[in-house]
Amino acid sequence: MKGRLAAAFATGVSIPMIAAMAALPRHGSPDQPIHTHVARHYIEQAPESANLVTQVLLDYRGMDTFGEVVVIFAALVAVLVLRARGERPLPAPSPSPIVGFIVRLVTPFFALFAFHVILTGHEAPGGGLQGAAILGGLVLMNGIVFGPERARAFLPTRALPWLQGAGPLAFLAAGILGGITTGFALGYPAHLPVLHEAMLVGVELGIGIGGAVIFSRLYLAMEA
Amino acid sequence: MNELFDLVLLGLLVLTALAVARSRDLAGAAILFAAYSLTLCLLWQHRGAPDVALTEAAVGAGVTTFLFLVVIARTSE
Amino acid sequence: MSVVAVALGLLGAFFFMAGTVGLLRLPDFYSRAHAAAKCDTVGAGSILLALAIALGPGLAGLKLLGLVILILIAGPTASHALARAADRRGIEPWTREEG
Amino acid sequence: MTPHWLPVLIAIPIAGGVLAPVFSRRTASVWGLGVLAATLGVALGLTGLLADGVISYPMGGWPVPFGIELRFDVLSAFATAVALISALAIWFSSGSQGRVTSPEGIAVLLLCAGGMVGFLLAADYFTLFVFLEILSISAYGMVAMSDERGAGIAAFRYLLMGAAASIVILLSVGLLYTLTGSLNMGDVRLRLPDGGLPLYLALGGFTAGFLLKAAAFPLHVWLPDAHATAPSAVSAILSGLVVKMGVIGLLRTPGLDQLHELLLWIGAASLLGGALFALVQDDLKRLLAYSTVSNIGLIVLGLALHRTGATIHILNHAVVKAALFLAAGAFIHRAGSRALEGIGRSMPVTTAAFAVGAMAVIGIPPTAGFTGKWLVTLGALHAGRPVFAVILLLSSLILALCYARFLVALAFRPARADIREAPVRMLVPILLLVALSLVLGLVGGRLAEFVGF
Repeated sequence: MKGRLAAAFATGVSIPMIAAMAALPRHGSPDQPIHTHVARHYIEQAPESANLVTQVLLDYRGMDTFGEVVVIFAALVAVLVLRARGERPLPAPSPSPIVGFIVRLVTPFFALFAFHVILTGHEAPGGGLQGAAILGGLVLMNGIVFGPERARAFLPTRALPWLQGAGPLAFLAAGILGGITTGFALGYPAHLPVLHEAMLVGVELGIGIGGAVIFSRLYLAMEA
Repeated sequence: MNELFDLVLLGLLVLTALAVARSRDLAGAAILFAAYSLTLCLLWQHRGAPDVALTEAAVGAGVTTFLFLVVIARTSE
Repeated sequence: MSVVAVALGLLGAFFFMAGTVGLLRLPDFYSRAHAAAKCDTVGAGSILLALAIALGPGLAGLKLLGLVILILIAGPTASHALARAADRRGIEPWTREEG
Repeated sequence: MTPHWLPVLIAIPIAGGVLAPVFSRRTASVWGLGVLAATLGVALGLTGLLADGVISYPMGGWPVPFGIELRFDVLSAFATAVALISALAIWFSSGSQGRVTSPEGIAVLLLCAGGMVGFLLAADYFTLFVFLEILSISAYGMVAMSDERGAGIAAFRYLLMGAAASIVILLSVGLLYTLTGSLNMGDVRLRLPDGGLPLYLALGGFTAGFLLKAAAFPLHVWLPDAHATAPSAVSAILSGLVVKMGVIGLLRTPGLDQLHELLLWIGAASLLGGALFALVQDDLKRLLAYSTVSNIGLIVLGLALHRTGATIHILNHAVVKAALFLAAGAFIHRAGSRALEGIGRSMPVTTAAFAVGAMAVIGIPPTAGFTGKWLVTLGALHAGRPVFAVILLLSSLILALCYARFLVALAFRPARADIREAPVRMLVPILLLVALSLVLGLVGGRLAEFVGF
């Protein structure tokens, strides 16, 4: 009964949705508003080497990206606040020597790749969040294979409350710096190319490291 | 040919989504969900959005699957 | 060059095919995992190798070679972990006498 | 120089929330209060400048349709209430050992406030959505902070419903972008097509999503559990502020006029349904939760009949319902359980404050609830729809009955000698809010002029 109801509801919702999608302008036709209005402006203004997506995300729509970084942070504090205390920790798994060896072997390469993704984000596909997920996945992988203690060893305990907020804090710093140099909060100074580059890299690094810490803490909050 | 590839991926997407919804086994559902994410990732890449594809692979198929599995292991002991 | 690439690609396709048939037809967990591992290592490996050869020397080809190495490491490790976990769970391998 | 305060207003509470886990348990509440006091100061200053017109700020200096615009208008002035009520909720819980005052608890509270401030200032549909997510995710965490039985389930149901609403809203934002090529609110309004299925789907999606977030009647099912099991200080924030964001989102929806009839009937159903459900509740906090559903109904009705009335009621109900939930929290704190009979005589000040708040919710003239109800009633008569005026009065009567029944149980049962008046840290926030509600009632006419839709 419940399943039928859900199926009927899903059908009832999806039919108008599909109908509306069919009524939308055909995907990719060049004279549609989606291609002629702000998007065209972004493409015409972009410098040659830049990754357009990251340009839009960090520059034109930097405020949104800031908000998204805060969303991830909010998810972490929401989990930390409700985690049950005093539960017995799971017994540490005894990894097979083969799996252990392979994980130890690939860990540095993984980390290198993650930082590559973070740092080249503004020129190629990639960026802070993707790198953060790879770095965080690396910590999780170590935790699952060797037990949560090993995962915790990756995180500096003292600096943790600062590092987990690295994403929003980097954005705030860039926002203030941009405000001073361009007169507008979250502006990027085009006339100071070195500072501009430094701000972009700083924000990406903040998102990457902060995000990785957040993913790892989400995992540790459940394990211990 | 290009359209056909899209259609096959879209069909696979629907199939994996249905499989996730119908799966009785939570761990199985998590794995199927990862398959769903990877299909979606291919679709993004093929539609010319490599940034989104990378995010989908790293977050959708990677970290969330890990977290799902940890939660399942933690709650079903 | 392209002959080698096509041959490798066909080889990969064959191993994928064989692996899939094995996954469907073999009797127990261990043998099915064994078949699936072939898809990963030999199948995907030789197809990637074929692509790298077809692309010729360059950054993209190098990246594909890196992927081949990664797959050769990760695939067998994953199969090993799966089989070990199944063994710990007490899943008995299939033998002819039982079946 | 002035417009620079707009990003600062959003940055203060969010930076405060991000940094809160750095503090210890003892200092976190002080940090939270300080951050919210600063927010309140900036918000009050900007509200004072509103007389000179709406303040606009282009983020990053990008001209309007290309970058993100922040705007401070009459609705954004609600940020003052957000800062004030959040601060009083922290003050109310300070010194308790609950999770609300743990560094993470303060962080969640501040992020929720920051999300609401950003939501109020966003003049861009995607930015609106992002800040809606910040405030929603913090709100789910806030419900789960309770040690009450069933709080986890209530929070999880709230999360599922809220996530469904968010997805629908995000889909609508996407549709609007496909149709207009723009995300800026003013720009979208200019470029909106005249009709067509995608447009109606987008409008319908916004409406359904925001009505779900606002807990209007058929979509209210998550609210009573969430608001009744949450810690009382959190309930004050949820009922006073967070559900209002749904209604404010509706006010930001383009082409809301096309939904006139729908809003009328959903508002009416919510008004009556909420009041009727409130009538059969034995638990004080559940009663208050259903009374929120009823008041949301009034606001939704007001969106169709009298926008000024609706906007004023958003503010007035926020102040009043926060006071009521805090008073309920004080009762429960002293009684040690949800059994409150006869507690009224032992806690006369709190009870008197509660009674004034109840009068305000019912809408008795000198109090704050009156102005909005009166304006919406007038609107119904003006529009030639007296049915809705009747429904409004009827629901007020039912609510009056609910609160009267409860106050009688509170005050006219044998007193409980073992119970003392609420502590000062609880009493002062309650009395401040009640006093504010009286002031808001007295200046109702000027408020209507200020809002002036």
